[in-house]
Amino acid sequence: MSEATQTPDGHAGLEARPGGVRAALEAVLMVVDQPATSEELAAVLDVTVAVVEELLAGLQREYGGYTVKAPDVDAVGFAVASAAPRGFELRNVAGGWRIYSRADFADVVGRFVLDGQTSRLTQAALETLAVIAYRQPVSRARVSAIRGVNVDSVVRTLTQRGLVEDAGNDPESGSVLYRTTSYFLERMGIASVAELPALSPHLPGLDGIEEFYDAGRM
Amino acid sequence: MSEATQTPDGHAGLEARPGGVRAALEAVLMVVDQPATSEELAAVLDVTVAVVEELLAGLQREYGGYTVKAPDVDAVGFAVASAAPRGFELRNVAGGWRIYSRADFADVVGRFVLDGQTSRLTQAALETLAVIAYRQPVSRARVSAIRGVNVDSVVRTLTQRGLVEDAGNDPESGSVLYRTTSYFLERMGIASVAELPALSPHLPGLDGIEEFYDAGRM
Amino acid sequence: MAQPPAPPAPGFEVRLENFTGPFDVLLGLISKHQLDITEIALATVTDEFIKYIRKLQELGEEWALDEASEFLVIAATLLDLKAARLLPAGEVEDAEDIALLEARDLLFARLLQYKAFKHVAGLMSDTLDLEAKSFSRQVALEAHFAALLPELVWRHTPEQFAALAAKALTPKDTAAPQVGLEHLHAPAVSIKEQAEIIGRRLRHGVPLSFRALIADAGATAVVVARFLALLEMFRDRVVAFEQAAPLGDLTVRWTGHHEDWSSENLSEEYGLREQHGREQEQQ
Repeated sequence: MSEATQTPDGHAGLEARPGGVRAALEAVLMVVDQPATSEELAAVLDVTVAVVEELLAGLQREYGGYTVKAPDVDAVGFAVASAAPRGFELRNVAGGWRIYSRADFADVVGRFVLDGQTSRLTQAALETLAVIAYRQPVSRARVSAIRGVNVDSVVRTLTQRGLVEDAGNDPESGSVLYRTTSYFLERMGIASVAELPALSPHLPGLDGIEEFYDAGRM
Repeated sequence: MSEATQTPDGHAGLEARPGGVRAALEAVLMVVDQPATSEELAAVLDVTVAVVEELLAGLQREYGGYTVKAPDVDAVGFAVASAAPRGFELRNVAGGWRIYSRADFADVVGRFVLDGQTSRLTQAALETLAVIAYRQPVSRARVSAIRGVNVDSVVRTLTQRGLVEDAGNDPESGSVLYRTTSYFLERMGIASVAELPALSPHLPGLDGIEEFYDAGRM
Repeated sequence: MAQPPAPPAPGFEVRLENFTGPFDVLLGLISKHQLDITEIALATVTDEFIKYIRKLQELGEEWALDEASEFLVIAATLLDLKAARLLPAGEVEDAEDIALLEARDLLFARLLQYKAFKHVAGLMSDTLDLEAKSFSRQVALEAHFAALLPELVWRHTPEQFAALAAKALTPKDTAAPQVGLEHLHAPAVSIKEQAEIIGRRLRHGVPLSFRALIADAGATAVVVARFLALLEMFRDRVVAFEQAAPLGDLTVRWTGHHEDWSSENLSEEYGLREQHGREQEQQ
């Protein structure tokens, strides 16, 4: 970046970083999972909502392949954009912004997503689902501790399959908690998780297990 | 998608769609949730690996803010790129390609993406991870011998965090061997363990010691 | 960690939690004295290493068996090497001396190896920190793509699922079996007391063989203590050794050099050890 001046309208010298506020906005948009509102984005970037919305509109046009030339847009950090549309687009869904793959390539993306997918859960996925079902709401870290392996990608698969879902954040650690869904109950043929068979017949002396895991974690 | 003409060098008329093969590649990269290899990407786009790799290299430069002008790159669908770097980057890690937010904006992005953040490793965990990375596949006993302390619980933690995994049993001793995972490569930002800095400069005249350990310890 | 906050006193004793093993402690001591690892002054480092171990014990650190044994192996090697220095300088000829040199070389080699790994671990840590600044795009699949996924085949009854859960919830990696050390407890042996015993037997002027001196020792620890006591007494020049042939009987003779010698004169280091031993006995 050219200037390293601290500007009044940007968080901690965002203007001075490569790409400026616009790039900071893109960085956030590229990795947020849940659509983010203009207000949230403005707050994190420490600029006004009006500035963010202008930037968002600019990015949306730019990704669509329009050359951005408006002078007021230039003022908040735009360069001249490429003329060809990108493979992704910025959409405002239900009041929030998120980057999606461009609809024109839905067939290609769909094939990529389906590639290697099976109609069966792996043993690892089944066991992880079982742990979540009997320990919900539970964090991934906790499930990892119980299973002894990292379960991030398996939990993602289960979420994609609609078997587990986000159940809010743990008040202490702030980590995401997971629980099973009504689709899971449907597939199991039960009305509520209370109907899951008790574990005790299969696992004598399970009572002490909680402490074991808690003690073992670092 | 406008026309559905089948072209020889692209799946189902990708060339004819807005942004061409390049945009199709970007669209796929938007749904990638673990590094995708050039081969996988080439297959889904129905182009050669060479073409995909050229496109990937072009995108990488473009996101970094370099103007792409090479004529052979133009030939496979490039426009002149914007001069300002984007807020995200395309990286080749763990043997595949994936989109990341630009490190310059870690503070801003970090406030949005709380969950993906992992706590730092302890000194003991780091040292154990280093020994496993450089000596893999390796048994816990061997790692213990090098570090001088029992590493069982540390290895368990590293396994839970997905950084190391079971690599089968040693044919002779029968003990479990450990190796690093592709998640480890991702976290290190490298394509393979061959990219780890060489150990030898830190290790003068150690050539004979391996045998000593093997004889004395296992 | 349940450690009290480190007081501002210097030295390693107060920063125990910073070290992750005996090599770590050794490296710390070496760098504290600004010594090159390839030519460390063993005596200096040995003394501090032993002090460090004592400090650990005093703080009531619970040791895992193999951790403790690693410390002991290294402490023993260092002690051996130090003991070798106490002997009169001579040519390195016999098998024990060569074994000592080998032990030293092995210790150095292991230390060098550990140092290298510690260094690359530091580099890895830097890389991990740096890389943690890049966040990968990892977003939920758009609904219309998720809908493309093949319908799940599900054949588990609730009972089968419960059995699966029970299996998954069973700890796989139970805590490493701990071997109790209690049964190994042997009464602490005081080098000073052993020196006193030796002194009493030799003062009359009749030389005795080492074999005779340890004839009533019983436990190995007592033999070792008497041997160490003899080394100390030799250093204090109250005894002299004679050995007719290699591996032959070692004859110990009172030199009478110091009439007023008593075991209280023994070097401070062993005095400390003895004190500590007494405390243990009283507990």
